[in-house]
Amino acid sequence: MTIFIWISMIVVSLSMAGLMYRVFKGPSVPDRLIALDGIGVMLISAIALLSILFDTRFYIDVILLIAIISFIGTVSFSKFIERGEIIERERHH
Amino acid sequence: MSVIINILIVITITVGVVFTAVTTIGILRFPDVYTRAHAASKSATLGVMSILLGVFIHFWYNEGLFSIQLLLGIIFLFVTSPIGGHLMSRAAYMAGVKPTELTVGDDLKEVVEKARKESGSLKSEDQ
Amino acid sequence: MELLMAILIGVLFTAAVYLILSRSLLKVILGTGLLSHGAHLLILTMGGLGGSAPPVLDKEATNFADPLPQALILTAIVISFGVTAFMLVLAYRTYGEHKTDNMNLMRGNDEHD
Amino acid sequence: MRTNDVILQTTTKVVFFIIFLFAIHIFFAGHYTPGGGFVGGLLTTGALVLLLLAFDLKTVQKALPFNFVIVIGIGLLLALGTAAGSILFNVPFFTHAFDDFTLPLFGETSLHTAMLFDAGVYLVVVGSAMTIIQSIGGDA
Amino acid sequence: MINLLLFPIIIPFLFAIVLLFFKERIVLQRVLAAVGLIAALAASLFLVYTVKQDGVQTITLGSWPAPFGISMVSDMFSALLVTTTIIITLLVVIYSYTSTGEAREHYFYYSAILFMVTGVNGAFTTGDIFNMFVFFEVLLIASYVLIVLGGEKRQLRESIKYILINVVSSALFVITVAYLYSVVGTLNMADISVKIAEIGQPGIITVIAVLMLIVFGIKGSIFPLYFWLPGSYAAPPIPVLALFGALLTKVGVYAIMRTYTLFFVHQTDFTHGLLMVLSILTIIAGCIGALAYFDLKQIVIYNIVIAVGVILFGAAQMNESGLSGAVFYLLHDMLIKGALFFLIGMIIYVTGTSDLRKMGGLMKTHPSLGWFYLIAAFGLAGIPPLSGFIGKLLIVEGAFQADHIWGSIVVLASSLVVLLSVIRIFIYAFWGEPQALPSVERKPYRGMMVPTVVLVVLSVLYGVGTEWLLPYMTDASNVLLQPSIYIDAVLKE
Amino acid sequence: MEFVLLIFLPIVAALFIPFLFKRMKRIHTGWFVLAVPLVLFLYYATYIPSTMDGGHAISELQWIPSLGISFVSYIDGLSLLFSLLITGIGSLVVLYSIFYLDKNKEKLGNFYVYLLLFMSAMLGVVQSDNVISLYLFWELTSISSFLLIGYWYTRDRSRFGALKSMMITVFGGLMMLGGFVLLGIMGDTYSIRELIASAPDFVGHDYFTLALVLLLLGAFTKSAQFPFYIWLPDAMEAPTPVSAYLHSATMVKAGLYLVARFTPIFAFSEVWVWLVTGIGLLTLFWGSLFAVKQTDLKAILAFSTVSQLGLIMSLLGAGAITFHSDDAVFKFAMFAAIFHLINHATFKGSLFMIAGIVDHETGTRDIRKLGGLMSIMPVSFSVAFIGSMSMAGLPPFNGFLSKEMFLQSMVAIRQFELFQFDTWGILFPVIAWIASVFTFVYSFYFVFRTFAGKRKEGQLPQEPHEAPVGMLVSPIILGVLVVGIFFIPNLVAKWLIKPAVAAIQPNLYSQPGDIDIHVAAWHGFKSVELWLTVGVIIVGALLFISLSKWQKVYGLQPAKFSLNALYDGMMSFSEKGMNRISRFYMTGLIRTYMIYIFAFISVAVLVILFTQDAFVVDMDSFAHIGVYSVINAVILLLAVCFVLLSKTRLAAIIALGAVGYSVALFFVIFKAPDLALTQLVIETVSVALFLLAFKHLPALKDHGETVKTKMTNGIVAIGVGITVTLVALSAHSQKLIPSIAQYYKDTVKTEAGGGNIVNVILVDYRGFDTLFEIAVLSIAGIGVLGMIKLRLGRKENSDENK
Repeated sequence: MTIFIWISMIVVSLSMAGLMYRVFKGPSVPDRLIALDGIGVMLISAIALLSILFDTRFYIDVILLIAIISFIGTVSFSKFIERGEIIERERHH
Repeated sequence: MSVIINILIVITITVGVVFTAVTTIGILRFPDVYTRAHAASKSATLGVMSILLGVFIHFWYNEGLFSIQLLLGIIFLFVTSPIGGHLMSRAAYMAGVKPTELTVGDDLKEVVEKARKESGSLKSEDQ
Repeated sequence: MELLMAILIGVLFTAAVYLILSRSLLKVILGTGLLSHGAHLLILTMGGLGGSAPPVLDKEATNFADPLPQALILTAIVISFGVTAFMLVLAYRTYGEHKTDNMNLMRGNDEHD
Repeated sequence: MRTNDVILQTTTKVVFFIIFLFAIHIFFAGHYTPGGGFVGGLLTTGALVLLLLAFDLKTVQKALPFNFVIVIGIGLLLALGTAAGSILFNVPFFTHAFDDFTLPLFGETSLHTAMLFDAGVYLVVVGSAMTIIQSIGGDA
Repeated sequence: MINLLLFPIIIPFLFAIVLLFFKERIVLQRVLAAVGLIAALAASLFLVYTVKQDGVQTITLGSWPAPFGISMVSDMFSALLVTTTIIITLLVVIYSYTSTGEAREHYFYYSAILFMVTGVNGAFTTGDIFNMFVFFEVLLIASYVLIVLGGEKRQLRESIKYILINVVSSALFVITVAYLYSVVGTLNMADISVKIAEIGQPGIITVIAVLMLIVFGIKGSIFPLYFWLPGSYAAPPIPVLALFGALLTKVGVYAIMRTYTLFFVHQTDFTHGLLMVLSILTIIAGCIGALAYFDLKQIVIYNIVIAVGVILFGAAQMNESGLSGAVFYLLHDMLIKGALFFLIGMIIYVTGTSDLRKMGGLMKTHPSLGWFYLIAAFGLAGIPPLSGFIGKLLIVEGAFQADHIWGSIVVLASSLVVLLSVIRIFIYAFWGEPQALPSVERKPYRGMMVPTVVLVVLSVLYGVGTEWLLPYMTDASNVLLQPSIYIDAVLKE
Repeated sequence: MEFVLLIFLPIVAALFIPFLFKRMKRIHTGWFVLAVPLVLFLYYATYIPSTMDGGHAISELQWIPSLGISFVSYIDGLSLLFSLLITGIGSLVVLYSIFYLDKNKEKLGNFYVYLLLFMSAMLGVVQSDNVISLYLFWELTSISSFLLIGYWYTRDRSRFGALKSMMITVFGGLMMLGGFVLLGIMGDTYSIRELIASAPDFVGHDYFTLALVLLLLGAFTKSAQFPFYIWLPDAMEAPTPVSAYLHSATMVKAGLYLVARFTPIFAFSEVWVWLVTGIGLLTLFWGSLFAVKQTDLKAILAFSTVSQLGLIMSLLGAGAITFHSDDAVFKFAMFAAIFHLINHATFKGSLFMIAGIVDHETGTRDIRKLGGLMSIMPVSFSVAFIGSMSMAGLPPFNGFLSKEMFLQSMVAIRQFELFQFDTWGILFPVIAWIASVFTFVYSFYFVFRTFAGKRKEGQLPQEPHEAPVGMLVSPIILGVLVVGIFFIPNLVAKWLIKPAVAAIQPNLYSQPGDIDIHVAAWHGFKSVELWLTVGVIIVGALLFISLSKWQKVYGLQPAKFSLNALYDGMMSFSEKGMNRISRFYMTGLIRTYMIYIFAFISVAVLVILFTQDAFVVDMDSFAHIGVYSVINAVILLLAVCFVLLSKTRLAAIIALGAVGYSVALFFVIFKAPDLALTQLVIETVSVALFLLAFKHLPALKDHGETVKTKMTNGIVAIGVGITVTLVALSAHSQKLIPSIAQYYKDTVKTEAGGGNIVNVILVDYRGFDTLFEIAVLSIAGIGVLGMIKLRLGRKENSDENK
């Protein structure tokens, strides 16, 4: 079982490394953003697997947390890219 | 019982890992931002949900912990991932990232251009 | 492990100091960010990295990581968050008033004559 | 060019509560598992930021008519008050008290004055972070 | 009242919080700030009395035994510093009524002052090295707010530098604490002292000692770490400058004195030798600066640097005279710097400039200001029987006893430079042909005069009444001289 | 009665002066003031009988007994003499000033306050037995002198002179304080009497000579000895009564007093004898030489004062020889010193007053414009003549007597054989004689150029006439004294001089009556000093007659090489030079200051690390290296590189975020879930803040940093990095004492009622930290609010941009 988790870990890590390449290479900002979002998601997987490996439940909170902040991050970045500001004072519809 | 559970765990995690790997390949190999977003938001979400499911089962059966957080996490990801993907793609479009030449149609173009004319051109990034 | 961490921390400090010495206001701010990261990692390292379980009472785990440095880091993180936020706003206000972010143009000592 | 955010806004209404609940959970769990006032507070801030992202400053201010400086004040008073309570009993400042109670719904729970203190921390974090964000966001 | 020693910290804190609720009500803010400080003053005076009667007061927060919880320790040294801090702040607040301007008062000016006092008093009182860091941060961030509040161009520019330096020094502080924790495994200052004694101060502790010196030296502005100070301190309005000049550097000095008398006492040849060399260089550097400028603020600011050098020189002697001289001089300097900044604030208010060469003949129009300035100037220069004298006398005596002849002579000679620099202000501003003055209101002037006079009179009394103060000073220096008093008080069962 | 309080009588009186000046416009304030010195003079005079018998009186007022500091008034022959001079001359000066200063034009309130302040200070100096209070009064004389010289503060010269005198005398005072402290350490007391008693015990102490030199610096600066005399001529900007009082009769004699007072302690030292005698003689010579050069009446007097002070100083030094030799020839010196001190006070006081009268009545003090006033101002001339002749050392005036004794002592010095006086001793009489010649010349120069010769019509600003009677009273009294003392020297000696001498030389005399010195005007043809005097008169007369021919020689001395130029140079260096030095390193650039700081940190720490053998790396203490950590470390490194290299601000911000997240991962790896949670959230909020503020932020530019700057920055940065790393390794390898953390693990459940140790530490064990850490956050919050909302700068921009 442990070996299986290890292997999974390695695959996830490699995936992250791949995405890292996309983050560095770009070419456009949204590309990086998408890759980063992917990394966030994979981080969740990695930590979930780590919890099994370390045999501890204290990282589970971290999982949800990363999900949340990665969502907030994604939203704010997209808004930022789209509009140049992320919080508007007053919206004109 | 535990064997079955373990097999279940292994399967879900394997599926997740595979999807994860696929995501990466997609993001690396697809030609433009929109297709990459497609890969990221769909398969990545599936992958991580699957892995989380496996971990959830693991904790439930092997550790005796019914983790609400994990469940919540799965739901959360399920809800938010598509939104994120949507927002990112739209942002890319609005920021003027060119789609690949393979793109067949662009329905949004007309609408956007019309709106742009009305509200003045979007301030471009300083970079 | 501590060796690796020590070197890493050294790199963080080097980068931070380098940025702080630069002329661009934004780089200076980035530098302070790196500086605090380096400091936090250092505290963690100084507490020893050998613990095998998080310092949370659970089951039969006994070999906890040293909780005290962690508490210190937590305090330090929050403080540096406050300071960073403050500095960020200060930086952009300064930029706004001075119309430049070149630290070289923000010379003091007007009284020096 | 303005685009509408209907999708985002709709989701946000749901997600906000998920995050908020999670924040409360993290806050309460702090004494026994990782978490606590800080993280709880910051997560709540995150939820509020999400609201700000999806809607706009004015709308959010209308929906949540807090003056966050006051929130800071209340938080600090709460924290200080909890700590200073011990002065009344002439024991050293910050001496906490706790006991186990059986409460309906929660079951076996330990009530701890440290929790109250942590609530102060929570409020201060939310207040400060929101003050900062609103100030910057409101800066033309 | 086992919590007594916390009151001077908690009361300003409480009032600072309460002020947050009254952003728009300036009058109420003013009153509350003053009330809070008066209450804190009462508490601190009572604390001094208690310490005098019962010896060092300690409390370990949360009822945890000593090295595990945070200990707060009030020996005579810190009790006196705390009291002086509150007195000066109270006067600064009163001075601010008429000199700060309502715009700043709306934006939590008094709150920030009270927070800063909280930090300063906490730093003076705490017996835990990391807690000291936290209090440093409190006072620093409050000082950031104060220095930048108003957002004038120059304020912003200098604030960046000020904050940057302090962020760096804070990071250094943290890592130094980390190093120390790694070696001795504890944070309680008394406990650290015990443990260092146990292991006999090996080389690594000496390295940490030097790091500490650097960390606190940046705040306390010693050579070669003081360079940022003159520019930054000149930026904020006068009351804030007075507060900074009187209090902030002193916290660094206090920390150096505390650590160098409590922790690093086993290799004094090296550590204290270094401290002494640096303090002499600090004096010289300060002297150069004090003479180099024709700007009122700069002259007095550089005098802060000189004073820091003198105090640390006294502390580096590690004998009774030197240490009690340092304590004496430290308190004197807080009072007199406050007074001087008040005075030059009034001069600037009256003349509308801080350039000496544009002033003259104020003696004709503002004679009382001139006299009080002259008294303060002589007090600063250590002319007996004013406040600076006894401290300097004891420091010089201590240095001679410790065979540091040239250092003492430099200290003596620095008095001349100090005198020259402040008398130059007198000669330029008060003597000479009267210059045309901008028309200013008389009322704020009177409002500023009251706290100024009080502070000058206090400083005079401090000098004249040395005999009554001496028992307190002796208590203060005894604790510094014999760390065991401090340690026993904290680690008592 | 506690007569120590009388020292403060003038100060107390001074408190009422401004009031009197304001309310009693019709009466000249001076009349009230006059009472003070007069009463004191009469009071102190009552001590004469007791001191004549060698008695003394002590009165003490405690100030800081714990440190052995108190006000002790000790009246013996020496201090009584000075007290009488201070109050006596003081009375005359106040009387004089009543007529000199116009009550309607001058700010008499201030003037008399300063004067009374000075009087107290001076009484304190001469009566204090405690060196610290002596120092106190000493500085008070400097301060009151500063205020008096700067009395007409709108005049540039006044301010210049005031500052100069204060700088030099305060410098001396500070050095003297150093000497006192050393004495206090050596003798373990601040009391002069006790010091004198224990002096033999510490003569050989390491600090003895240093204390001596420091003390002499005080004395020399105050008494305007070479090379410190330069302040005295400039001090003449003070109103003339002040010059007469401070700068001739009293304050400048404080240095002499000090030397006399400490003779019993320091006379044991060779250095003392050489310095005091040598500097005294040099000053005598120098002052007399340059007095002739002056054209301002008061400047001539100032230089003559310098010269006369030198004379007395050299006598004091010669008097110290008696501590080494029993030979009776040396006993004259001390006697002569005191005698001349009295005489000088009388004749110089009167001369100053006359100079003031001339100034007052003619409107100028320039000797080139004066002349022929004899017929218009006969009384003034008479007094001036008496004073000058006394100064020149001619009979029948008191100066003659003491001058003779001076020459006698200088001749005697040749016979002293210790301290290499046998080789250099011959110089003493020679210099003394030359100086006497010049003294003769300037005395004549002063009186005859002013009063004799032809009147120079039209050059005087005012029509000259004789001064009012009131103004003449004081100089006449002094003139009478000048003559009177010549005829009753031995009576004066018995009352005043011998008690003083006995106080200075306790080793020789147990009481004043033992002094067997008899002053006589005539010593017979065989006496050397007679012929010396004759020589002085002949050569002096020749020189005076030919004065106009050789006075030009003074022009040869380039102004650049004078001591004044040195002082001016130092003062200008203290402004401009310091400014230049300061400009050199105070660049105003934060980068420079940071480089100082960082360079100091890395150099200091690294040097100490290696010199103190603190550098230890113990590989065994390190935890094993984990795979994830290595991966994460690589990620972190990459992210850091990105922060450094990124060209756009967005990329930099993202990279910084990446650093933050990988730090969070480290927290995960190193078992710190709380930290990981917090770091993650905080990093997100931080990045959000950056994005929020993005539109306000500047773009990333390097603003033309050269490769050289970058290199410097890089080197400094690497230095800091290495320092941090090495110290970290050493600190970690020397975990000498186990951490206290175990306690938390043991008690967290049982006593704190929690499970998450970190959180419990935060809210309970170290909750205090947390309380103030949230305070930091709150302050940051309100600070940001204030910074964004409050913008006073907008208004001022327009000004600055002009």
